[in-house]
Amino acid sequence: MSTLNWIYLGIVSAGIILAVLRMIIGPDITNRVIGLDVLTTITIALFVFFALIFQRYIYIDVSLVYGLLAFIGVLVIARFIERGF
Amino acid sequence: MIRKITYTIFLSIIVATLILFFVAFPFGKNKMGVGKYYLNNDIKQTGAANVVTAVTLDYRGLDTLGEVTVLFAAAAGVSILFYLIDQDKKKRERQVYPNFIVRVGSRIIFPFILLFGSYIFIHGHLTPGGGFQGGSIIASGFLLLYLAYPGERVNRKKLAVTEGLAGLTFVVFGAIGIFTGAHSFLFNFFPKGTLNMLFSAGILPILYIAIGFKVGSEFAGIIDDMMCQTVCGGEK
Amino acid sequence: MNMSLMVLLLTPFTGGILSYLGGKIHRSVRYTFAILFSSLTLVELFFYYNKPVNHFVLGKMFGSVMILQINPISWLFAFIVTTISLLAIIFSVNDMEGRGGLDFYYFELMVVEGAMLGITLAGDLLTFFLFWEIMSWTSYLLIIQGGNKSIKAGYKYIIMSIIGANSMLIAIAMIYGKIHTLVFRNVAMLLAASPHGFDIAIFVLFAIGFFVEAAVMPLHTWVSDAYSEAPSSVSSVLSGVLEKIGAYGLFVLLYALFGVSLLGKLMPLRFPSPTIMYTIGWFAGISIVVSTFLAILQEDAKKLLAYSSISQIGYVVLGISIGTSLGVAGGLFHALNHAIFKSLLFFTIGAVIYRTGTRNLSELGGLIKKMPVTFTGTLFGIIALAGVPPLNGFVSKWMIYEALLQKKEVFLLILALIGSTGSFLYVYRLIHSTFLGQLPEKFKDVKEVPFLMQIPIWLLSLGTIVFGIWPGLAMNVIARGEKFFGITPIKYNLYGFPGGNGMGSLKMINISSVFIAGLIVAYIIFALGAKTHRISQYDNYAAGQVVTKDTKYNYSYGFYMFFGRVVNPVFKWSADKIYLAWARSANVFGDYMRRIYTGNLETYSSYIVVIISLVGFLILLGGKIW
Amino acid sequence: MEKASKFNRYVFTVIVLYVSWILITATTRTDELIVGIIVSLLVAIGTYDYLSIQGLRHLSLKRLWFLVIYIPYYLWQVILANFDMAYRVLAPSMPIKPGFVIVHTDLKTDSGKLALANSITLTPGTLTMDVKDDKLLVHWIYVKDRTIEGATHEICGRFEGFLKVIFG
Amino acid sequence: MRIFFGYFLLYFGAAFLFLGAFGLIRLPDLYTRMQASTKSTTLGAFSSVLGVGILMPHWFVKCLVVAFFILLTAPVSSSALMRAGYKTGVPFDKKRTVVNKGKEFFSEKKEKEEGK
Amino acid sequence: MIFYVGAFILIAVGLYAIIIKKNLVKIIIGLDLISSGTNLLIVSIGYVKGGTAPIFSHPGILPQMMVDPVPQALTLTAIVIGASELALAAAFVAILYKHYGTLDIRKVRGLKW
Amino acid sequence: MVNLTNPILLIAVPLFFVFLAAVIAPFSKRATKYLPPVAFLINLIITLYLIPQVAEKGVIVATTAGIKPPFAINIAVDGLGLSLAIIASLLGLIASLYNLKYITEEPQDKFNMLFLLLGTGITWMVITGDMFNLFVAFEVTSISAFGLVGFLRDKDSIEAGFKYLVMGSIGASLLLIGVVMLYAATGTLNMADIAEKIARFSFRQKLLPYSFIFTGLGIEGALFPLNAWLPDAHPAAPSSVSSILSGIMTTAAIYAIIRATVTVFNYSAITPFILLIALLTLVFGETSAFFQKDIKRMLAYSTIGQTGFFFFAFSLGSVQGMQGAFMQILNHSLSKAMLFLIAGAMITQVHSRNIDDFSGIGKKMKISSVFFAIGAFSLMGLPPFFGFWSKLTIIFATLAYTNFYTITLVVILLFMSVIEGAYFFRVMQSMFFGKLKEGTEIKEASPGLVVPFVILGIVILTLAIYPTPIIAVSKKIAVQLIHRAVYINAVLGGL
Ligand code: NA
Ligand code: NA
Repeated sequence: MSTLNWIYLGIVSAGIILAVLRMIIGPDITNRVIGLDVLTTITIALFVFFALIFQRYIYIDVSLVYGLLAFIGVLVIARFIERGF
Repeated sequence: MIRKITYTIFLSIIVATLILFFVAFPFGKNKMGVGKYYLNNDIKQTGAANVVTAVTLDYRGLDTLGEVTVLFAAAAGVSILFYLIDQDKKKRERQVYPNFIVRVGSRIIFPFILLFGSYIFIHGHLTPGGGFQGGSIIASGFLLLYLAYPGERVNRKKLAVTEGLAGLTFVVFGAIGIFTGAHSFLFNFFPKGTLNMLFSAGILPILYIAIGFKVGSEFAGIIDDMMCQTVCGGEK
Repeated sequence: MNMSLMVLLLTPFTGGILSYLGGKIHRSVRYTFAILFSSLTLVELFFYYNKPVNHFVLGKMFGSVMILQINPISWLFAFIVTTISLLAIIFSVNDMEGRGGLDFYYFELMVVEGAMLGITLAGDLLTFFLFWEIMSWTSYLLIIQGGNKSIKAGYKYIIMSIIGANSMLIAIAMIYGKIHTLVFRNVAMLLAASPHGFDIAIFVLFAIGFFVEAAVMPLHTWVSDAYSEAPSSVSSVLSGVLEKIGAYGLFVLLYALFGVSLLGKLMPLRFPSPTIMYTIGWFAGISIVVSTFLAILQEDAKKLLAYSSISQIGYVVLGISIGTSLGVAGGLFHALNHAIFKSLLFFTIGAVIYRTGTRNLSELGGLIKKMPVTFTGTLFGIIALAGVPPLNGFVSKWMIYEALLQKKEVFLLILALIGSTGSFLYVYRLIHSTFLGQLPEKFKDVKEVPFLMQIPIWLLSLGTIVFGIWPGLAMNVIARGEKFFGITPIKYNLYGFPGGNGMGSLKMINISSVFIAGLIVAYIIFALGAKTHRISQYDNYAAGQVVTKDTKYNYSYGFYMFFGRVVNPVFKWSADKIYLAWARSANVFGDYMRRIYTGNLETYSSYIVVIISLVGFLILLGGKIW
Repeated sequence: MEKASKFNRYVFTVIVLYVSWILITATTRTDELIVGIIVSLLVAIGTYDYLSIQGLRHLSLKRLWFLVIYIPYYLWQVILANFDMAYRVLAPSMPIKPGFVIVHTDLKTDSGKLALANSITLTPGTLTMDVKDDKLLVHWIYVKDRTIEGATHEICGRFEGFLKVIFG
Repeated sequence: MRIFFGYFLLYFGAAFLFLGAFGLIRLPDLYTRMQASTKSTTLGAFSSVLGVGILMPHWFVKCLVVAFFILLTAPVSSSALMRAGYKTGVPFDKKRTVVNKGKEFFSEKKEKEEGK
Repeated sequence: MIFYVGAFILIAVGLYAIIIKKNLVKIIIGLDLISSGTNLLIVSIGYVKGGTAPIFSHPGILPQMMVDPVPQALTLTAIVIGASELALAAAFVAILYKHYGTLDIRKVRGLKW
Repeated sequence: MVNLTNPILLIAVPLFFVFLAAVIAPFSKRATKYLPPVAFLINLIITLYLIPQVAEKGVIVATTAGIKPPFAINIAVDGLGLSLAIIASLLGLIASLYNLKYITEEPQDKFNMLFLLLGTGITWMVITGDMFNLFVAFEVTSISAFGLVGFLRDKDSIEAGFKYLVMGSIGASLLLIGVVMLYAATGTLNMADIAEKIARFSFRQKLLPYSFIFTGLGIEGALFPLNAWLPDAHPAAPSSVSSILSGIMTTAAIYAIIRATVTVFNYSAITPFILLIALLTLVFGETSAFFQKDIKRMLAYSTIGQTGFFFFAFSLGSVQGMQGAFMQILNHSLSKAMLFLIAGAMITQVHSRNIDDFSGIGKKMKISSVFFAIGAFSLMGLPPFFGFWSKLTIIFATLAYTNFYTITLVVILLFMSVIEGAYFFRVMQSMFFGKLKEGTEIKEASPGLVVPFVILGIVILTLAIYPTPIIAVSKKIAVQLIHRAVYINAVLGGL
């Protein structure tokens, strides 16, 4: 059981690393932001997964809140990219 | 360049010092002092399933009052700073054509965001949420609306009244405690109810709802000010 | 009755407040209150004449009692303070007429009087210092009444005063740190028992404060500007009283604090002869000579008097520092005398300025006919100042010379004599340029000053005579004062000193008689000569040119030019310039210092980082943090 | 499509919100249900104007039925799309031929167009960038047809039928 | 069985989460990267969350809410981002891109906007 | 421990940004980094190995299993305060930009000494 | 029994009025300006009510949430805290009365709310008994101050406000880090509880958290070299705000440092170091003030100098030093607040902040100028004003042991007081005796501005006439402060 969880975590972490890599290398802000976008989606899934392994139902709410705020955040950033600051 | 190196060295010294300090209190090691008391007495004293909420609103309720006050002050400060621009109605008329998908999507998501925000602060004493999170979510809903409908503004008067009333609720409910037997501010004088039920934890849900409204309206106000700087044509 | 000492102290303050408020009603109310209350102060003071020492405990501060007391010496100085203040107030009524802010001026004048009275009545250092500070800033406010230039002068004065007061404060705090009380008696006990370095430090610190106020060189630089720029009545208060307060402070320091009752016998034992007392004496001597020279060179009548004050106060300090009974008595007596004749001179010159509007000696002249009373007053003043018998200045100077002779201080004596000779030069200049010689056309219609302004002139002239002919009047107080401080007073009688004990005798009544007889003879000769034909000043013939009325043949400008050519290079290197240079370099330094406030956010935040990392570095040096 | 009456839309909003409340709280405890109706009623006051134009018409049985069928179909398309994507990403040759094309839609309502756009985004090889009137700008990772008609057929054909019913 | 299916969904999701991120690195330009990331990560998160819901039946409803939330929001943010990138002129892979009707699309719009 | 170090580095980078960076936006990002780092530090302080969130959401959970609730409450407060500061800072930067037409702090030097 | 004088009302009442202002602002912006005076007046009355209680018990402790400390945040008011609360309420009252006439710019409603919050935050800082709560109160204060500094929205205000904000935020974060360190070390946030638990730590162990807290508070407390923002920020605000900022806000931060040093850390070993900082603060503040042409900037630098002065007295660590520090705090608060209010009133007439333009206005604005002189004299420590006694106390405390070191200190102190005299006398001279600029029409400011500072002036004059009781009280306060066990027992006594 726990091995399975670790493997899952490993795969997802690899994804996180790649996303962060894109955030770092850019080359422009839009590219960085899609890295961020991917990161947030992965994080939502991860939160739910943590709810599973820690057996805490309430973490799902956390993921929902996080997802919502991240979503709006990306929209705001997109707007700022498009129209300038 | 020398500056950069110098300050890197300085900052490294600070980091090193901090690390050396916290070596004495390693990560994961239990450092609880009063925290233990809260965990042990929370159910009896506050009836809130979420101990963080009990700490936030009850044991350290005065912090929370301060915190909403800080937010209030920041909102007032922001609206002071943007005051002149606010008056500049001509510029505000310039609209941006928003992305269709964003516009329609935001419109549809908005009611759910409000609902969800309310859910979060209503369940603040049961789940990790609370007034701040709920309030911020509601405010983010307003932000979304700005993205969808630049140029439209929320009703600032209603927001102001909301934040004022919410603040008054907090202060008045807190002050009632002074006049009860406990002579204590923020004394939880309501029945504690059953653990994990919606109607439990005495005045804490009420406070959290007040905070939710307050934080929501304050953030919405800040967003309104900022967006009218940028969206409504504050640019040069 | 103990309470009355407080009443005495409060009288001038009350008068100040009342005259301030009264002035809002009518100016006559203001004058009435001012004159009434300062007279009242004088009257009250006379209740303490020859009265035993009085203690009145004001209260406790920092665990030390604050005391009011009066002894003969304080009485003497209080007498100087109240008299001169009263006269200045009377003189001001006309002199200051027409200026703005008179209510405030009178308030100030009386507050200064009260503060100085407070200083003389103080029985402990705290009270002393309290009133000292009040006196400093209120007299500053008086000085700057004189208009634009006086502001600069006042600024110099207040800065030096603050420095002086602060230096005293250090001494007071050092004393307090040792014994937690500041009553003179206890302080004297402490100083008697304390190690050598400590008392010298205390002494020097106090002396700086007193030197500033007494205008002893090299801390005199505020005087010439302040006196000349301030209103005349203020100048007379400053010169007549303020400097004496400095001298009083010095006296208190030497004889009350240091408790040197042994001073009367020989040279002070606490300080081996060539040290402190001797040094002060030399300061005073140099002060006498240098400021005499400076006075000679002045074109400005009030500046001339100002420098003269520095020189005369040098005699006072010199006398006090000699340390013998005769010297101390001479110094104290000279303080009284100087107050009288210098105030007199400031009043008369003030009267001249009042009528002519200028104090530039080269513009004045020939006023003798126009202002006879003023002229007479000036004549008395300069005779007294020059130390010519039979007026008061002669007596005290004689005492000081005698004391110096006794101590065989030949060099100091020479300095004192040079000062005396020099003073002939400048007083002659003063009276000649003002009253004798050619009357400028523009002053044709000048009249004598109003009666109210003549009163102080009359009274002070009388004073120069009275204390000249009957020195015993003053010696009565001084001798009791000396006794009070443990000095055996010299023998004296109403008309002078019987002499003996290695001291020459002085009988002022004889000298005066001779003088008066001489004067009568001279008058008769003069009266006979007056029968000759008096010609107009313009009725003459100069090198084939007809002199018209607008020709100025009385060249009083550059009167002592020849002398100036000799002396000037020496005085180029003046103390004032050194202070200015210090101030300038401090200015530059401070200007650099404040540049740490660069206005750059990154610099500001870097300060934070640097500070914390320095702390961190120190901690890291120590190894383990926890 | 004319607007439904205010009350109509309000009731629709309340219903939708209440259902969502029950889903979010995931419980049928009485206290939650009571609070839920209150919250829905309150939130709907401020939001009914945003949520829908057609109001209760959305809740016709036919529309709901099509919705129920559409969802699994859509999910299946999503899965297909992802395998397609996986192939393109992982294949060493990287078989892509991207381009920006315009497609045309017959849908009239905003919500319908949004649903179409979202569906296009999550399905094979396409991503909607913007919608303007009856045209959609789509980024296509493997352009098969550059014309509007051809692209429309390729991209929208799968969904429009369903969406026309569901969103009117 | 339920556990197997749950873990299957979890791993299925994880695989696509990774794939999305991998596409993000491998693909040549912003637009193709977004194709990959949007689709793959959305499905990945969706199935991952559903997997948890199946493993914990009590939580299923809540997980469903999260899953549909992802499904609803992901395309919106992607299209906003892509439009932003396009409008600010983020370069696309010129070699591979075969057609670009964006200019046409947006210029039309601009006329319309000004006409208003 | 890594969390601690991360927190300290965030703080240090924030300070570095404020000192070195010339762009006003970067400076306020620096501010945010400092407060984020501080928040991370606070949360890390409260973590107890093997502990769970301090919520009595179902009967099996006992106080002994929980992490310290205090730092979490503190963080909540600190986050909101940090956000307030950030909002105000952003507003200041916007107005500065309006006055000076630039985001370069080297141009914003009207006041000194 | 209902206890109407619960000290927590000092926070609750003004907050009530702040939120009330928010409610009524949409209907009438002007009406909000009457709320701050009312709130400050109520606070003043409450503080006066508390005086006998504090005098009797030493420390009054008020719990929150009905839980005894250290388990819930508590308010602990001792003599020092109460005095500062009184000053804060008094200055708040006077400055808000001044605002009635003074503030004409919009948005007034926000201004009034922030102004009230500023006063509240300061009061909060001085009565809280909890370290983290101190941080929160600190933030309430500084965030309100940031907004108020930028209130005029001109170039200078915005620049100054931004600098202030960045510095203040860094300071707050440092304070917070320090508090967190304390929590990590002791597991509690209550000041008294920390004080008890920290006793087992060595000098070195306490050093790092202390230096963070000290630096964080020192930024707001205007200590060298962290005070560089101050001369920009204090003058940039409207004068009534400057008077609060300079009059009591920096003092509140210094209070917090004092509380931390004495009560919480019991850190007398640190005093030589902070003495140095205090001295540098004094020197740099006074020196820089000397060079200012802008009157408000000069007053702001003088605040730095004065802060250095009383912080210096505090760092002496002796009872008499603390007594002197307290006396000078009182003196400085009243005088500086009044000076700023007067400067504001003068600026409304002169329309300039340049000292040269103030030349000769003493003849036209008699009341203002005379009270300016009173404030300046008191600040400089000229008798018979109260500043004289505090200066004397501080000098006496410094020279309690005469040696080279203390004499050097005193010489520096006094040299700085000469500089202070130099610049104040320069200003006053120009005011009273300078030439009035031609063509300027200057008259006395309106009574709405004059009356408030005259009230303050009357307080100063009363202190001048009758200083003895305050001196006695300040000694009591100093003694109480040094005997930290009193505080700790009062807070934890119920255990
Ligand atoms: Na909460
Ligand atoms: Na909180």
